[in-house]
Amino acid sequence: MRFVDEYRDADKARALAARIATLCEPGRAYKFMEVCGGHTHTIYKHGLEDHLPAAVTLVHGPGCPVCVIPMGRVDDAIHIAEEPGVIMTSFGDMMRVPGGRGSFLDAMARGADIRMVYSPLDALKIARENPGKRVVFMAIGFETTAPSTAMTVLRAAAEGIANFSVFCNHVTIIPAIKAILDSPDLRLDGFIGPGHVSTVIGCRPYGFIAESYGKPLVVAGFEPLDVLQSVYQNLVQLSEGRAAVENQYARVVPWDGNPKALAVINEVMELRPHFEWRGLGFISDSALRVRERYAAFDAERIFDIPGGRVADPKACQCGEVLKGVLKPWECKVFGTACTPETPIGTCMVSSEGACAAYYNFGRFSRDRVKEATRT
Amino acid sequence: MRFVDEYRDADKARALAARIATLCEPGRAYKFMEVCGGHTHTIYKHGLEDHLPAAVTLVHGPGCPVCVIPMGRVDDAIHIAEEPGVIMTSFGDMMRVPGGRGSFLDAMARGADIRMVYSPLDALKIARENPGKRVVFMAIGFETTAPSTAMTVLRAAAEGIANFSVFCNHVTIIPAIKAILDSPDLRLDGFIGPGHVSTVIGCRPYGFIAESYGKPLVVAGFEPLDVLQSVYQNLVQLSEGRAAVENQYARVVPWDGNPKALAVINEVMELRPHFEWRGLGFISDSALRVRERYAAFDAERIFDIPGGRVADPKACQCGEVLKGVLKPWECKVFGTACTPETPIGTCMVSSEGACAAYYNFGRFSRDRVKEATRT
Amino acid sequence: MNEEQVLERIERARRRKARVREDLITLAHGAGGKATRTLIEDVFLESFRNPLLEPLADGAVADGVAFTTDSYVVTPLFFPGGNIGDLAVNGTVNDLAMCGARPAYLSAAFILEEGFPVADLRRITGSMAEAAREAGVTIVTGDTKVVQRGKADGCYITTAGVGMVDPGVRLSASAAEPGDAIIVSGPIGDHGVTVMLARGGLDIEADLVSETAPLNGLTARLLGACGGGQVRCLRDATRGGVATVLNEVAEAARVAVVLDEEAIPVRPAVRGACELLGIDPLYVACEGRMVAVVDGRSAGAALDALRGHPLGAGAAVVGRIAEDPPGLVLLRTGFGGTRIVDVLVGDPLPRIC
Amino acid sequence: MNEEQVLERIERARRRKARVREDLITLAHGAGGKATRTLIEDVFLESFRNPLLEPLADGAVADGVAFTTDSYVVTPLFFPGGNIGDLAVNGTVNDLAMCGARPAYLSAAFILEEGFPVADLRRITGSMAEAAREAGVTIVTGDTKVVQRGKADGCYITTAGVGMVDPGVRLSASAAEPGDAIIVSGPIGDHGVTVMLARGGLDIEADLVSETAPLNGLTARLLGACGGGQVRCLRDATRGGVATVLNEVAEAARVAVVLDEEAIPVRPAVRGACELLGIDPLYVACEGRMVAVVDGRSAGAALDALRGHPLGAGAAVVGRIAEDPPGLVLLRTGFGGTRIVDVLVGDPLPRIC
Amino acid sequence: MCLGIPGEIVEILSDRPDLAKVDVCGVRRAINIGLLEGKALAPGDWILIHVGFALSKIDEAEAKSALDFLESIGQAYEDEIAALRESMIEQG
Amino acid sequence: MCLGIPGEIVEILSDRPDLAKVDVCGVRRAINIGLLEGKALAPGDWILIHVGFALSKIDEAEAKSALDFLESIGQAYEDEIAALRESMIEQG
Ligand code: SF4
Ligand code: SF4
Ligand SMILES: [Mg+2]
Ligand SMILES: [Mg+2]
Ligand SMILES: [Mg+2]
Ligand SMILES: [Mg+2]
Ligand SMILES: [Mg+2]
Ligand SMILES: [Mg+2]
Ligand SMILES: [Mg+2]
Ligand SMILES: [Mg+2]
Ligand SMILES: [Mg+2]
Ligand SMILES: [Mg+2]
Repeated sequence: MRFVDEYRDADKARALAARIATLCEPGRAYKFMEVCGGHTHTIYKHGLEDHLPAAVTLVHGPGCPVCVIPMGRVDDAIHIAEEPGVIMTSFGDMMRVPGGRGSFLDAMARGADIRMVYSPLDALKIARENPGKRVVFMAIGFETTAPSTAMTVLRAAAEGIANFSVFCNHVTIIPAIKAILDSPDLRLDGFIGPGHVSTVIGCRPYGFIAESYGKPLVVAGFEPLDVLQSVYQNLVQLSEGRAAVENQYARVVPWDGNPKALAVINEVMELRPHFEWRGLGFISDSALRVRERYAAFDAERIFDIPGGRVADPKACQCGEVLKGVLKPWECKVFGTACTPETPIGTCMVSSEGACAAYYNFGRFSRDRVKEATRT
Repeated sequence: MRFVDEYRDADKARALAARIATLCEPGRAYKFMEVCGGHTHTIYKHGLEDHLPAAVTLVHGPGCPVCVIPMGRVDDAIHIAEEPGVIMTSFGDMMRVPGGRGSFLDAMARGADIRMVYSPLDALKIARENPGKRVVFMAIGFETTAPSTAMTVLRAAAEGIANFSVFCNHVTIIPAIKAILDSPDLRLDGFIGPGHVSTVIGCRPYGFIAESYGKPLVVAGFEPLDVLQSVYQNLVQLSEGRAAVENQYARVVPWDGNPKALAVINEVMELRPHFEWRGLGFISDSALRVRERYAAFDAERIFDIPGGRVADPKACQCGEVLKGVLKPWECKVFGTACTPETPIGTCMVSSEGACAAYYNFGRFSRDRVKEATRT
Repeated sequence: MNEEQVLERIERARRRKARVREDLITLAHGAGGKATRTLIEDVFLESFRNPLLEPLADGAVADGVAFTTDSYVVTPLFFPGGNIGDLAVNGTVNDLAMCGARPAYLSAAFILEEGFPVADLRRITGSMAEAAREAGVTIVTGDTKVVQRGKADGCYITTAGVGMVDPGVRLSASAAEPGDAIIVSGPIGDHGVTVMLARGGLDIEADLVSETAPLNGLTARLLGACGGGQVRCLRDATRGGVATVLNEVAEAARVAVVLDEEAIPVRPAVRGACELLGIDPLYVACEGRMVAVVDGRSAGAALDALRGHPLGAGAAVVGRIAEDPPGLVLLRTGFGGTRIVDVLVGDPLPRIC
Repeated sequence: MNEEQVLERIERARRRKARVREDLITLAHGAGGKATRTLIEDVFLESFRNPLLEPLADGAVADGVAFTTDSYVVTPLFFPGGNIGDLAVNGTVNDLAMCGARPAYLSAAFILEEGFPVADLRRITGSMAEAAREAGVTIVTGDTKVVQRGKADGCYITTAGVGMVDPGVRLSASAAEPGDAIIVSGPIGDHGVTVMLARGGLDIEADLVSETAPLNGLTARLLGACGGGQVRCLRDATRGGVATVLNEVAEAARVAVVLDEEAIPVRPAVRGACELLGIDPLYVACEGRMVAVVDGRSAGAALDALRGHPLGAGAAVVGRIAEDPPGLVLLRTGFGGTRIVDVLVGDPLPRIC
Repeated sequence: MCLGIPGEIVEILSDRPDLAKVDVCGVRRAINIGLLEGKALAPGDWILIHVGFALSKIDEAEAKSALDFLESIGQAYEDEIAALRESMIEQG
Repeated sequence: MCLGIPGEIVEILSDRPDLAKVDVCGVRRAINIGLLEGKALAPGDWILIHVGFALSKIDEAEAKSALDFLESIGQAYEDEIAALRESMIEQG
């Protein structure tokens, strides 16, 4: 696979790892946060940490769009799905995410018609094919996904498809990074920047991280060599005493992002004054809602939504994990009460969630695994 | 079972049979028509003919309400059943009756929602429980069944159940008997009169048969001794040179019928000027339709019904069988092309149909059967 | 042509190869009557034809091993006297027993509908375990599938079974001979009527319970009491009832089956429900009753053996095999008449006429 | 507690008795991952427990006879490379083959939905007959039920199978030993991806066909080539894929399974579809691929035997058994790292994140 | 025509005077008795049931006299048969 | 965040200029290219696909220079390893 296989090469990884090792100052520990859950997934799936020296730790950030949906919003979505004549559509990622009254899968078992789609356009197609039903698309994701939702709403409007609406849960990445940077209990040396969000927003919005907080940020691709290289570039900056935004992923990410994508988001959506992030609490200007002029496609206006807040289970330490304050295994319920089959927190559900990635791919004594796999 | 078992006694049957034999004038053949399909069923189910002397022949009449429904009406019913949101309800007897486009069972296989009920009240219950659906009751039957349909319409009106209607195919017995009597190719010695119709209409309406046509008619019950006794009573009348209406079934049939039942029929229904009977053609004043004042419950007014006539298959000789002109086995397709699995005519479907009764219960050399079952 | 000639022609027509004429499967194809038979012969037998399948018996026997399967789709899943779980175990145990086998191992494959209550499933598997214990069989392998809501009806179970056939035992419907006695092991129709009423649509109440039970104890007694060749054939009278089973015997052995209506045990409530609904108990499914065809000279011994077992307490000789007319089931009615008992066309539908 | 201690505690937690916590059956219970396993252990095994069922293998073996069953509910019924009929025959043939048996007899029980086209049914039974012929098995018994429209999805088939196991052959997942080689018989995931795409909802086209095939020829070769004890265990990698099968081996034998990512054969189109949908081919169902665990010293002979058969032409050694850590499947990635390959929780759902 | 079955009234439903619980051989169903308006109905009475409605009340006296007639014919027949047999014995 | 996969444009659909048929490893799907308005797209171009939309056009020159960098590190590493080995042999 072009643009994929080249970046999974073990020999190049070993060479890069050697460079990384030489860049580490003896006695110093480095902590880099990969903001994006996609990076977390890559790191665990490819066993990337095996190439990192002990001095470098990767800290998992809040960039898993599934993980940050508060339980109350899941309940709202299920409430909509259980209205008569509704077909709820959703990406597969949401199916097992628990709200206060169980997950989409549980609601299906109770009788709700919830269908998995690959694209919001598929949800629109379902609406077209089921004129007697009200089809709702559960929109989640950062700026990566928001343009697709917006394009779909525009298309629905153009075609006059009246039985389609969007339950908008899109969030924006910069306020989340800011929240991390402002959290008192975390010390980071630099960031691995979210590659696919950046195809939309570009690299400029990260400038404040280098300028105001003095931390390097390297926008990175999603193959393991991309991530490894971005660690390398972080370390190079640190060793040179610099803090800048760099674009490791220039093959995909234009420095200025995708203006058309930003324009369609802006046409269809506007910032919400406040939005609750699971584990992180309310963050101002951190999420999108459908604009008044597209009210006809806004499930929040069409349906009478309870909108209740559901307190996270007491045991849940997702907030600390999302902020990178705790490693997944440090959560008291990790792997015992909270597992992918019986998730307490959302980080255990999405394959981008730090807890799930760690549990599925990494949960085990690294030494014993290394020993066993030595060839 | 009281009022049942007493009338199935073999010893009494043999005694009555002996009397019947003595009543037959040597050299004379007797033909009695049992008008009612229920009697046909009894005759074959209990092997009643084994008790009759060779001189006595029973001829099966037109009194099977399923058999006389023309194919076009079945198609109309299926047309209604295939309208969106319709639940068609029907007695089990109708399920396999073929129209031009197959039977109810075939329509179900194509997707129609057709449900079997025991009583029209059950259809009303389905309407009550499915307010979003239009529930239609396929009403068939002679005066026996028409009061139940009428009572159900009255109940629907009283309760204001707006999603219930009746596709009315009720027929009346007297015009059919008249048609038989007027048919040139049939010679009968007397009639076994329909017991359950008579609970409603009483015995007086048959008076013209004795008076104008000079034939005895004995209203008979449905147990085999009832039928045998009515043969006996016919023979007694003939031997005495009388022709009268007699009531063998006085335990159930009041001489004047059931005035309340007649009143509810009259409240809800009126005679149709013409109605097509399968095999017999159009007969005036021979069927009932819903009165204008209950139009809201009349499927014929609610739905746009094609109302086409479907010519009976060329091979079909149901008309001759219904009139008693042909014995079932004399129909050219009986038992080969026309069988209960692949009925060409309706007489092969209903268990009251003469062809079906003969095929299922009687189809075989009587001598060989008698030989085999001799104890 | 006279009547006799016509009737001969009809009998010839009836022996012609069955052919499914419908384009679509209808409920009649599953009702156990002629349409089912036609589907099986024209589609399944035509595709799979081989000597072991050909008899279309309760199961196949080869090298001393009997093998059978059945799917259970009963509605409702729970009914007086049992549930789909008992049925699924007893039904397959019985099919093995009817092959003359000692049932040994069962498989159980579940198709569950999304949304099915786990508590109901536990009740069902509990009943299956209990039924297996009672029958002395072990459920050794299984499968589970879950289908979307609206693609099943709660729970379907398919069991298959393996049993061992003793060397002396060779049962076959085609072995029936004139002079043989026909025995049913108890009152008929309880199961079918119970389930029909349990559906609720008819609003009829009756103190009836399904007789679902494993019959291998009974068949073992019977085979023990009569010598090997004395028992010609055993059949459990499930879908299609006693009438269907006996038609299969008449057809397979080309003999006549002659029944005595008054000898056929039917509970009053079964009779009452059947009269009310216009159906004939002879066609109503049983799930714990069998029909045995035994050498007429062994009828007494067979009856004693059956009656000595709780499940055979109501056993009765209900008829006999005659030579002529071959392929037909005849009934001497309580009224002193005679009639044919044919295979049913569709479901035994409640009728009004 | 430090990380090592936490991880030890988790491993202990994982070995606790499975318990179904849901009140209602969800699609996850049928997806072949942890929820399925939990349902089977907590409900079915708990109710039916006996030594033959306990290994929860492809089938049960007793007295030299193997016995297995599976229900087939695939959507769509027809897909590139096969249909539900081939699957139903091949799947049960393969489960028998995986027991080391020579498949002999099959049963076939059909649940048909009212309205199902008879022509489709004929196509399916035709394919079954053809598949049975290819596998050298006979369909000796069967059953047909028809359910109302909306209570099934066209056609469900449950097959059961009986096969004979040669005296020397004793296969068991628990027999895997450190030093054993793990072989897959060809490229993985074709069937699962083909069917997923054939559903049409994803609008993805690919030149893929299901590999559905009977593997008994292949297993016979393998067992012939290696001595009796050299083949430890065989598994067909159906629902849950290769990953699930290997987790069962690791768990049953309390050994580690160590895979080499680069050695695992995956067709480009399967990989492409999986990358696009965010799923892992290791969890995708195959219907004509098996995993063999063989003595490491026989790996070469085993590979030669498999490659000499058309269905094993793409066979490859993909890993080995190690002693520690017991119960885990590990993968050495192409990137030079390592990770766990765990049992999947639910369906391999297409994901965007 | 049309299937009718005799059943015994077990109970007139107090809240629905148009309904009676009727027993047929131990099987019970609520039957609409609205068509028998004006007839005095009580438990123990028998009615003829058709599609869930009572069509008529069974007249026990009529039933008895009809049965008496059948009995008498039966008796006469048996007497004749006995006489015949005797005469044959006498002849024999 | 969010899964993105590179695919090669096979065809721009003539009747739907906002759709392109895209190939990923032999697997094809119609992808909405409406977000790449203004970019010249043609068969052979590579795009990044996310939930059925093309989010960006892949810049082959950038890809090459990044790979060159990785190659150079790899080469340097191999040289070092070789040098190390030689030095060990010399020592040995
Ligand atoms: S283990 Fe569960 S509760 Fe704890 S942080 Fe992870 S997802 Fe949240
Ligand atoms: S055999 Fe068929 S076509 Fe002929 S009269 Fe009877 S029902 Fe009609
Ligand atoms: Mg059977
Ligand atoms: Mg069977
Ligand atoms: Mg059911
Ligand atoms: Mg059976
Ligand atoms: Mg299985
Ligand atoms: Mg298997
Ligand atoms: Mg199996
Ligand atoms: Mg399906
Ligand atoms: Mg299998
Ligand atoms: Mg069966």
